[in-house]
Amino acid sequence: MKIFLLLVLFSGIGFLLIDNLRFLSNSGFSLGAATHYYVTQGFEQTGALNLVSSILYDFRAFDSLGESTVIFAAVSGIVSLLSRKTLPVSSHGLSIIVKRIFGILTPFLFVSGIYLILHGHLSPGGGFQGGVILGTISIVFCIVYGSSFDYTRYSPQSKTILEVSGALLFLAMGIIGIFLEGFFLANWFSSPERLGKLLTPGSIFGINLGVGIKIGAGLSIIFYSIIQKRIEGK
Amino acid sequence: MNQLFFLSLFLLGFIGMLLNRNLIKLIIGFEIMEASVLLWFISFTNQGGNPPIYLLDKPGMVLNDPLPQALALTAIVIAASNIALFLTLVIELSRYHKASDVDKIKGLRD
Amino acid sequence: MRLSFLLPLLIVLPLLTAFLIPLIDILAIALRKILVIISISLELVFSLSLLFYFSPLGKEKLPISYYLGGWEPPLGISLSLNHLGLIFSMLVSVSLFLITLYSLEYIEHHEGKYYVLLFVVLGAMQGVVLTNDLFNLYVFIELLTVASTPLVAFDRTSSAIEAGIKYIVYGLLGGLFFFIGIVLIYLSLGTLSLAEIALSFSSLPIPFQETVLIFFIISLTIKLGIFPFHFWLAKAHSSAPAPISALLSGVMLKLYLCVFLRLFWVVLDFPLMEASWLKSFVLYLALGSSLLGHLFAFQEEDLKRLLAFSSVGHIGIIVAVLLVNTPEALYGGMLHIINHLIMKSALFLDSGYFLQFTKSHLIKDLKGVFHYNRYLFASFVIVVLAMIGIPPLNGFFSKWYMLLAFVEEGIHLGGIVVILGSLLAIPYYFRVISYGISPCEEKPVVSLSQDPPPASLMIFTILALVVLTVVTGIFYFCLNPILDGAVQELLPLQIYPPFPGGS
Amino acid sequence: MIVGNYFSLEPPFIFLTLWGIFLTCLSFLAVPVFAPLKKKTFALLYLGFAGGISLVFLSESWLFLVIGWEIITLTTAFMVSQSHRKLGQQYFFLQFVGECLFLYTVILAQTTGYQKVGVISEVWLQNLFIVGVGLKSAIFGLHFWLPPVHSQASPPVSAILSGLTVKIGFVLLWRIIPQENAFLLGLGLIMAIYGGIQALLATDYKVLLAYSTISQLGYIALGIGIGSPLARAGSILHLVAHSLAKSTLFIGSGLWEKAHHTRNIYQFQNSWGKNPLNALATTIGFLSLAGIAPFAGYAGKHLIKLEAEGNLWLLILIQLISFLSVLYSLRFLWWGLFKNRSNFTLQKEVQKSNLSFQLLIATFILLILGIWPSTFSALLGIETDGLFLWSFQKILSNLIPLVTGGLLLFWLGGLSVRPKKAPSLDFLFQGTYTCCYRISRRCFQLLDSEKWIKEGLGGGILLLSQKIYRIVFTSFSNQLLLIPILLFLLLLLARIK
Repeated sequence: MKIFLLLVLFSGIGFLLIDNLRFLSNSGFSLGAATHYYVTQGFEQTGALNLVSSILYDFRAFDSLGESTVIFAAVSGIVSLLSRKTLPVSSHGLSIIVKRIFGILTPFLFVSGIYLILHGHLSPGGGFQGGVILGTISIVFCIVYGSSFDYTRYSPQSKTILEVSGALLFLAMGIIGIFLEGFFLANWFSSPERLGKLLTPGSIFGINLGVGIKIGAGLSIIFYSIIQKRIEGK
Repeated sequence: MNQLFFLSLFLLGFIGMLLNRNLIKLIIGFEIMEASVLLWFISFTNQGGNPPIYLLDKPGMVLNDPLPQALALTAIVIAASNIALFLTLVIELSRYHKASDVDKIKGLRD
Repeated sequence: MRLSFLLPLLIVLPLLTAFLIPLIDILAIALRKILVIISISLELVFSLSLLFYFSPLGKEKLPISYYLGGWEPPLGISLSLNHLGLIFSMLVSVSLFLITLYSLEYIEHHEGKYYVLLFVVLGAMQGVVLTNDLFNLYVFIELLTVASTPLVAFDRTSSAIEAGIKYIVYGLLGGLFFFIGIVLIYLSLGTLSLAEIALSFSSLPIPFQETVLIFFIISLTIKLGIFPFHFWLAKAHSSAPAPISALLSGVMLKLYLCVFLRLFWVVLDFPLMEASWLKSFVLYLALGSSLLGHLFAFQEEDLKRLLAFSSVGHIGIIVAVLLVNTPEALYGGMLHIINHLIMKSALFLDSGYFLQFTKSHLIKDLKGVFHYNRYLFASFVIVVLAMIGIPPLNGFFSKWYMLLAFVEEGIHLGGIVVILGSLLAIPYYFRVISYGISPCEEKPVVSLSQDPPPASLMIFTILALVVLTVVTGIFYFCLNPILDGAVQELLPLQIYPPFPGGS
Repeated sequence: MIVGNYFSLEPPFIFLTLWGIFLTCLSFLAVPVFAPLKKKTFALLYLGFAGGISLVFLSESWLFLVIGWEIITLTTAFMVSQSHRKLGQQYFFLQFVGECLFLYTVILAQTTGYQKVGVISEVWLQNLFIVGVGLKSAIFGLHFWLPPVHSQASPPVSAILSGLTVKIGFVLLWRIIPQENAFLLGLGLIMAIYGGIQALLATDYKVLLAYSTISQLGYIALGIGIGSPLARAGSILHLVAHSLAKSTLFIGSGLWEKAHHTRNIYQFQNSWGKNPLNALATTIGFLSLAGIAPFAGYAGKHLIKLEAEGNLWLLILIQLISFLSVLYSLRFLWWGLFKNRSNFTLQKEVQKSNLSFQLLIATFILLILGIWPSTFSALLGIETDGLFLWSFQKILSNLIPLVTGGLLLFWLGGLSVRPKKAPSLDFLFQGTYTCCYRISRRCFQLLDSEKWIKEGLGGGILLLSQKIYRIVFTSFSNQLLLIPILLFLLLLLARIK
């Protein structure tokens, strides 16, 4: 009954939408004024070769501020929802082979994460992607070495401090922009003449770093909040 | 033709969201919807150029529009944190209700 | 132009506070309260100084804008402030100031995370009001959803968690539809700046325009809780802690009304909406939603759900009256936005004070609960009278202008709904009052603590809101200069007053 | 956008305002006797009431009129609820319904183009106004709340309710209806006859007074409905006279209730002995109501009668109405004041009541109003030269109903009727409610019947809203289903041009 109703509805919606949006496929897509500017002059203006990064952290850096605040809020919300008198799940991890192999692999994971963050403005990648890889390291620790491994070594407080300092770094980059360039989140210290080097893009570099730290710590906090097992009566 | 594919993906996700009464499957349906929109957005603005990364040794390349990619990235992160929050709520809900059938949880009705 | 640096500050200051609170929690918990108070006061001061400089009495003229990162609008994101934004920015600052003060005594567990989320919400609200970029608007709306969901489920009872799930499902869907609208606009126009969209939107083919309108309409009706999507509203608003209920019902719904006004009047093509059936459909949908909201409130037995359903009623009537789209209608609608914000916040905070003495929120369990504090009870009665629309309290004037707008345009159904709404409101509020003051032999049976806790800040907050109710009632015409400015900005056939350098 | 706050400072309105404030003070003086503990509350409420009265009478903008009237409603509702909380709530609800009707009418008038309170020439709008003020001013058909409220409220409150509050609507009608209005005329006739008969059959003193209020209001409506200048003058003059007389009578009624410990007029014993001043005031008040010559009510009635002389049927009806009022006045005077005069002794303790001063003033002014009505009509801005001169014919026309009424009563044995249960709003609500319930039960057998009676008036709406609630709030997945449905509807709607 419901299926039939849905089928009728959705065939109707689909038909009407296709009909209404035919204009789009007929005319095709053309670059707007802003994107034309990004594509032709973006790298010279910002000093970042990766145009996506330059948009995310310079032209539309305010979006990224909002976005990292979204993650920050989600982390706070999840922690406030799940925090209880908790003990970590008593899992002892996988076999010794896996443990050794990941012992070898983890530094490489870490390096690749850091690389993605630091080279975010030069090559594919950026703060978010690198941060996610950093976050996975802590998840891998949990799976491979047992849940108490990471939990006992790195307290939630230190992760919180990392997360907050990432966010504050982002804001600091923006605020320094006010003093140096006159605008909040302005790209200060960019030097387009040395295009392609690591430190060229000024604040984009710092923001990338901040976001990376923040995302890594945040994801790790989320993960550990969710896997905590509730012990009744404590 | 392309549009038809993404539209049917979108509607499929929607149907999945509405027909499934399991909370987890419901959010999977939503994810499919979101993904279809993002895919459409990215693929539509792909004009057959290169990824929007400027290579110093090859000036004058045709680059794709970088803006949709940035927007999609942002939207993905937002959706991800939303879903993390949703799953947290489902975990909390499981303290009170063992079943995750939305129609059997009376509190979701009113 | 000197003051335009305040615009990003209004958004960044709360975010900075939110980032600092976890740090302070680790270093020195005692400092947290001080930080919260300083920050929220600073926000209020900034907002007031904006009002002081840009009100018609002040020296400088609106609109002003601020380019983030120094990129002009098509390239980067700009913030801008016009009369509409000034009103809503003021409302957000003032009400959040009061709500934060109230929370200082109300919230008892997880305070750190609570203030983090509250300040994120504050920043997001200011962002929604001030931003001049469509995608940025989407980010802030999502930020609102993400930050307010844990607040809704803050009590972690069964019903609070369910409310959170319902809230976030609807929030996600609303956000998705909003995003689809943005994608459609970007694909066709290649820009995200509101001013640029406003200039070129009407050049698109009409079916396409209508599709975009429809996606935004669906998204905003979900966010506003208009009839077929009102399901999340009562649940969420009633399960949250009292200050959060006030925040959601009083402020956040108004914020989506601000988005509604800016999008449909200024950015998208309102004449097109008027020409097709869309406008009248949404208008009558909102009217029906209003009537249903009052009917649901009438049969409700839980005090907070009653208040939430009454919000459904009021939001419906505001949307309907705004869609009438005459100067009187816009004026009346905006006046009612302000008034309803004050009244509903006051009612939720008031009920929050009284409900902390009881275990259950059912009206029939509230016997004699008003005896705890007679002055607050009197304030409750005053606000209820304002809600019903008794002069010279503020509810009457917005009722008057809304009636005038409806009748002038010949939409008698609207007038009847306004009247019926206030008529139905009498019995359902009076039921609460008569239970509340009915003398009880022993102290309330369900009482948790025999002595009311010292709650001077809570009482101060409520009384401040009640004073505002009376003052905005008697001196409602003092708001006229700003409201008139806002109405002028929204009037049809007037392309968005261009942001300086905006296009 | 700003409503101009205009006030009209013409003689009739200034006089009416002053008169209203005077009456308010007069009834406030009675408060210490009847509610000595709540003096401060009442002082505040009376102050608000006086403010409302002046706002209503003086304002020329609709907004201020509505505000003033609503302040009056609010203050009177609080006054009523000082003694009967439930009654106060019901009174407030009814008045608010009336307010909504009136508000809608006002808005209609404003959108039709009448920006100021003043003469309205469209007849349909006039009729709408008659309905609009109907509930607040107890026009026939919407008068049902008046007897219970006025008879159960405490005396000083009844005095201003009956003396001033219900009159506001008539002053408004007097302002906006310039010529004849058949609707109002008919309503006035019915009101006057109905009120007179009910007053004649009443046994409870305050109920009698309340019904006589309806009857006299009918008289005023009649005068406005006839519409010629003299009739309008007569009706406003009668309004002034009646407000004073009724206030006096209601305050006196409280004293009688204290003295006799009952409101049943058959059980009044030795009234002159217990409180001669009050007896005098009551006598004069009733004679004023009856429109007997040297007392206050005479002038207005006389003018209205003069105007009706062209139309035989109307004249007969009006004479009948005046005869009715003479009859019920005499009936009460007979039973209440004159029947048991045998043991005329002064009893000190009741005589000491503080009200002698204000009763004296009221009586005095009633007499002045009766003897020199032209001074008051001059204050009201009405030209009445030579109309109030005495002539043999006039004295005769006054004496005939008096004498025939007295004879008729004597013949009927004082018209003793079985005492009825005092009307109460509860009873009325329940009555309408049961009636509606019976009809609806025949129509819809399937509706849950037991709850209806239990829940009182709101039950119908309550049940309806519960049904709707249950229909709308189905399962969560169905709630989500509404999203694509609306999407589809909107997409389809956009197609239909």
